[in-house]
Amino acid sequence: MEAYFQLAYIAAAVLFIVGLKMLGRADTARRGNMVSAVGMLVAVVATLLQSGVDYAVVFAGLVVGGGVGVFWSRRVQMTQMPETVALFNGAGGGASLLVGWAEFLSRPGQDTVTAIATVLAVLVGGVTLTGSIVAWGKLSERVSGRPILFGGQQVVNGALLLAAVVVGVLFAMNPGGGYAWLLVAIAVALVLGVLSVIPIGGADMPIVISLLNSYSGLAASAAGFVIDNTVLIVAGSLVGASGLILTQIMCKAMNRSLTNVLFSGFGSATQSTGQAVEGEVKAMTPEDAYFVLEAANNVVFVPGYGMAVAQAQHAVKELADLLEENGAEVRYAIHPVAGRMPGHMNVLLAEANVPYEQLVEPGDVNPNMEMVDVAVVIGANDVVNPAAKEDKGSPLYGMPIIEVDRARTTFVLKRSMKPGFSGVENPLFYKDNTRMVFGDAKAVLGQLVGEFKSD
Amino acid sequence: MEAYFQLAYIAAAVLFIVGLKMLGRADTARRGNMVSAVGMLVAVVATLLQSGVDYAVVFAGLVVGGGVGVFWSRRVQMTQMPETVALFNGAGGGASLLVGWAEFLSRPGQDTVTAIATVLAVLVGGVTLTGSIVAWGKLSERVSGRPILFGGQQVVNGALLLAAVVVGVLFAMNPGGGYAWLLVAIAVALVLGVLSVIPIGGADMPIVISLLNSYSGLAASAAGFVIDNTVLIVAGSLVGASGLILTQIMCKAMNRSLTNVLFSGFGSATQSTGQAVEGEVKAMTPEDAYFVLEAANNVVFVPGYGMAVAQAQHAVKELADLLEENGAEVRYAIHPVAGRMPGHMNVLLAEANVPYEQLVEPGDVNPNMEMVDVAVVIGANDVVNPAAKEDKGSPLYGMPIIEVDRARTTFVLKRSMKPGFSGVENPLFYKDNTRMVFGDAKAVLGQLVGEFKSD
Amino acid sequence: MTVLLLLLFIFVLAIFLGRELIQKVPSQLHTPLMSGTNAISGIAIVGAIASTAVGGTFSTVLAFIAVVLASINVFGGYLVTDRMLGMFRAGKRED
Amino acid sequence: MTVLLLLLFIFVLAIFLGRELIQKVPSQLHTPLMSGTNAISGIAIVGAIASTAVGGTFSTVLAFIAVVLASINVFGGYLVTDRMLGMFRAGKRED
Ligand SMILES: NC(=O)c1ccc[n+]([C@@H]2O[C@H](COP(=O)([O-])OP(=O)(O)OC[C@H]3O[C@@H](n4cnc5c(N)ncnc54)[C@H](OP(=O)(O)O)[C@@H]3O)[C@@H](O)[C@H]2O)c1
Ligand SMILES: NC(=O)c1ccc[n+]([C@@H]2O[C@H](COP(=O)([O-])OP(=O)(O)OC[C@H]3O[C@@H](n4cnc5c(N)ncnc54)[C@H](OP(=O)(O)O)[C@@H]3O)[C@@H](O)[C@H]2O)c1
Repeated sequence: MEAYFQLAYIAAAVLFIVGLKMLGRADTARRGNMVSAVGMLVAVVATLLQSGVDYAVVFAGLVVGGGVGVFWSRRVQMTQMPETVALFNGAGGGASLLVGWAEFLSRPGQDTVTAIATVLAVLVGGVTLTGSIVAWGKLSERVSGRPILFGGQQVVNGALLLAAVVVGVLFAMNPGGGYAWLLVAIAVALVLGVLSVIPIGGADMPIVISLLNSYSGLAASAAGFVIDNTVLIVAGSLVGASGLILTQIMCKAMNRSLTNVLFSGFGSATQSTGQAVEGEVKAMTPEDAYFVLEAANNVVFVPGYGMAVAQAQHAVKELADLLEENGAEVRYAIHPVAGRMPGHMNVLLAEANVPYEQLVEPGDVNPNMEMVDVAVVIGANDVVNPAAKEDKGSPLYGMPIIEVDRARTTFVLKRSMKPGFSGVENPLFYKDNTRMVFGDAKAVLGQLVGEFKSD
Repeated sequence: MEAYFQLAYIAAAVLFIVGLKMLGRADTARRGNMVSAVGMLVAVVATLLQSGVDYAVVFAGLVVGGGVGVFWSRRVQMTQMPETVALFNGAGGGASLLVGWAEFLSRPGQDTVTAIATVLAVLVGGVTLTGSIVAWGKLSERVSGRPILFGGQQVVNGALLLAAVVVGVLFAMNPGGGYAWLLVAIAVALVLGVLSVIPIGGADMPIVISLLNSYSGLAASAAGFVIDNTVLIVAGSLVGASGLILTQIMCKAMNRSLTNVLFSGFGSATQSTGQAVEGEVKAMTPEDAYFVLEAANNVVFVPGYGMAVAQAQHAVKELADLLEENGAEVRYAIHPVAGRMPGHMNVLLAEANVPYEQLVEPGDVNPNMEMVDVAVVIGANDVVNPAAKEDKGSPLYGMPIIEVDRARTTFVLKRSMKPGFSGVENPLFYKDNTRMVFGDAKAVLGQLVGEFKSD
Repeated sequence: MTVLLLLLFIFVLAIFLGRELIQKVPSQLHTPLMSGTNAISGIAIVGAIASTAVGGTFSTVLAFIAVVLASINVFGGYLVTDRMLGMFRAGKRED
Repeated sequence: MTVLLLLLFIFVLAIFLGRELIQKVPSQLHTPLMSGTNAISGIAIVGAIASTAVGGTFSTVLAFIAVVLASINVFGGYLVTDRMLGMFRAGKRED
């Protein structure tokens, strides 16, 4: 019998591996997710058939938890995805913590290795739990998105980390007798999760969530060592390793290092802008902008975080349709870190039914930027900041941008002259061929659409 | 103690994994090989420390085998590499076979699973052993390189394969008592190895060796199950899987399928040439060719198997140096399957100290082929055959080629009008801008060099 | 002891495998991929289910909460990933 | 039985890992890579060494031959791969 369970676990592991691989490619991603879900089903069923499982408890738990999960996943809007993932992730970490705890209570005479695994599951699971909740709070603006900094913060965090290690060692050295140490470990982990995430700015939360996701995998893996369960170990460490790689990939796309994200409190204050900006700001009314657009043959939209804030994606699509009717070629240049989560713009534009083939990457549009009659920047800022190319002193220096400063005309739709996420001034706004069209993006686009229609 | 061995094995496995990964990239390949060698050392030392090992026997074996291996690897020429690898590979397969056999003799009361593993190690190891020896014979021309075909060959091979399975099952069902079956299995495997490789043409041997390499990994893995040894299982299956992928990659580069390689007897007879070739062959003497080269600014050499046969790489380099002195730009266009083993041309040209940056791929040189004054084809044939682009009936159709037919002038250095490896006629030789410079490649190049020097 | 070391071996291999599986992901897949791997980390549900076998009221309560949390992760995680990827598909359908 | 299943798990993971490790190899590396993996398959030497522990004259003879063959594979395999890769390096030095 035992042998069949193991074989089922091997099958589940293979399904996870194949599913994960498929998740990384656009054309197979959705099926990959289903393959991985089947793997989960296989693992759960095999576990349910094992002796001793308390079906009443499991069933009740599945109904409650499953219900919450289903409800939640249906209700959230696309823009709330990252924080939702954070919550789910925290739940997973919490489960690993509880598994370690419950196992300890029922089998207190643990050997050293099991004790180490237990305390790791509890510590990593605990950090994941509260860290994810804070990340959720920041993204959903229940907690301030600004980095919360206080004097000696890094010292406190360092001390907590040390405490976690010490408690872990004490517990492992005294296996079975160390219930008090285990409780202390739980408390330390929960506090550490909160304190290590609050100093990080809200906009960096996607990276933090990805990292915590990796942690929750490792916590599950540790729990697997506690109960000698292979599929827990394998699936957990797959997530632990792939989550870490994904975190690095995300950091790279934002031109940041992981250390910088975790410890710098980036975005905590408006930073020095590097060079002073020269030139004159030229504003334009939507009416005048309309005449320019009307004459354009080649238009590129550059959406950014402001489009998400204004929920202007449908208005953009409407304007694009009118421009196309008018004979213009329309494309959308999507910067990998536009918005506040990876793929943010893609999701919003997909929601508005923008055809996939009109989405282009910076590398496709930059070489021919001189041929673009009008580049319409919709609530984007950092991703079109020429300082990233020109000003070595700028914090953005080195990040690839969408080079709308080289287009024939550039319209920037935003509400004010305020800087974007990075807090860095944008010399684009002062260029000769730039016109600022101030106002909420959705409202301005609505006016432009109105002009086209009344024509 | 046992725990330390396992930990050492884990370390060895990690070194193999890292080494294998590094082997796949040009800049880290050599270090990767060393990393993997360290892994082997760790595994061997850990095994030596285990109880019961007969040091005298091991030491004698290491000295004899190591001596042969070292001697051989020093003595062979670069062009003999593939057959040397084949021999080493066969030795590995043989070792797995013998491990299975020896273990059975000493512990006849095997359980079913061990029995299955034993018979697999013996079967796969045996096929690897004799198959590799035949491959070596073909490449080193000790056995005819032509496919050896006889009536009902596939039936015989099919029957042998079936026999292997049946014997395996009988042995596994009667664990312990089936020594006779084991001996039959050994015999069947050895015969099967010979018979399945002899129908394959000599030029396909690199692929066969790569496949047998994968087999030898699997045999080792099976031997690992016989003696419950983790590092054998892991390293063996790493090689088994990566060898299979490598085999597929190699097939793809030659535009062949694995089935086609294994079962078609490709190259067994001069095949139909597809279209009849029209046009007139224009020969040229080396003296006249010299005048054309002397006036050329942009020269591309296209080496092929004939350069290897003539050992003309040093002569090519000498001519190239003279051309460069004369003010011409010189490049070498290397087709991935030029020659008879992957990387054949790269190895030869590296031996002649051709600078790495002068080697270009077909994709780099084809788009600007019209700018090339003279393309010098040195004993290449199939890789420059325009039928691959033009003639849907040709067996080469679809293979990417180096499109020298579009160069201003093309010299083809070969001894006759005979076709190349594929047996397909080459319309290139009949094109208006092609001149045949007949003769041994080294001799002709020598004459050209002489003309330049006497100038 | 042997079992433990074999589990350790499995752990090491899975770590390397996880590392190799994710490479060169297009940026619009970063969020779905994060969400998809998060769903897999819901494998803690297997531990949670197994821990209901322990007995003892308090332990059972802990195990129950563990099952609840883990199933939130599993159900929510897979469904939300699917919804996200469905969006992309919808956008793609038009080409 | 448990040990066996764990070994099977290890086998499966290693197979997937081997598959992932080799991707998009430039063609001039095909031969060295083949040779390098061949050297790794010389791991059969571990089995050969272990099998010298079996006793019995004939078994010992088999084990001895196994050690000889496996060490040909290991020593020859690594050295020949290194020589091949050294050639490439030599060609590369000049840039
Ligand atoms: N994509 C990710 O995963 C991710 C994650 C973390 C951080 N980030 C960072 O976020 C930044 C993204 O760059 P971005 O160019 O998309 O955005 P941004 O630089 O943050 O700029 C957004 C701009 O939108 C404008 N805006 C806000 N609400 C608006 C409304 N209702 N109507 C019109 N405009 C509005 C704001 O200007 P006003 O206030 O003047 O209107 C602001 O300057 C990058 O620095 C990136 O590194 C990205
Ligand atoms: N690279 C690999 O890994 C590999 C492996 C297996 C098969 N293959 C196959 O091998 C072929 C390779 O193409 P290829 O163009 O390199 O070679 P090829 O098509 O085989 O042609 C070689 C040519 O060299 C000439 N030649 C032979 N000895 C010569 C000498 N001493 N001096 C001058 N010329 C000489 C021959 O013509 P004469 O007899 O008239 O002189 C022959 O036509 C492809 O079909 C490929 O698929 C490659």
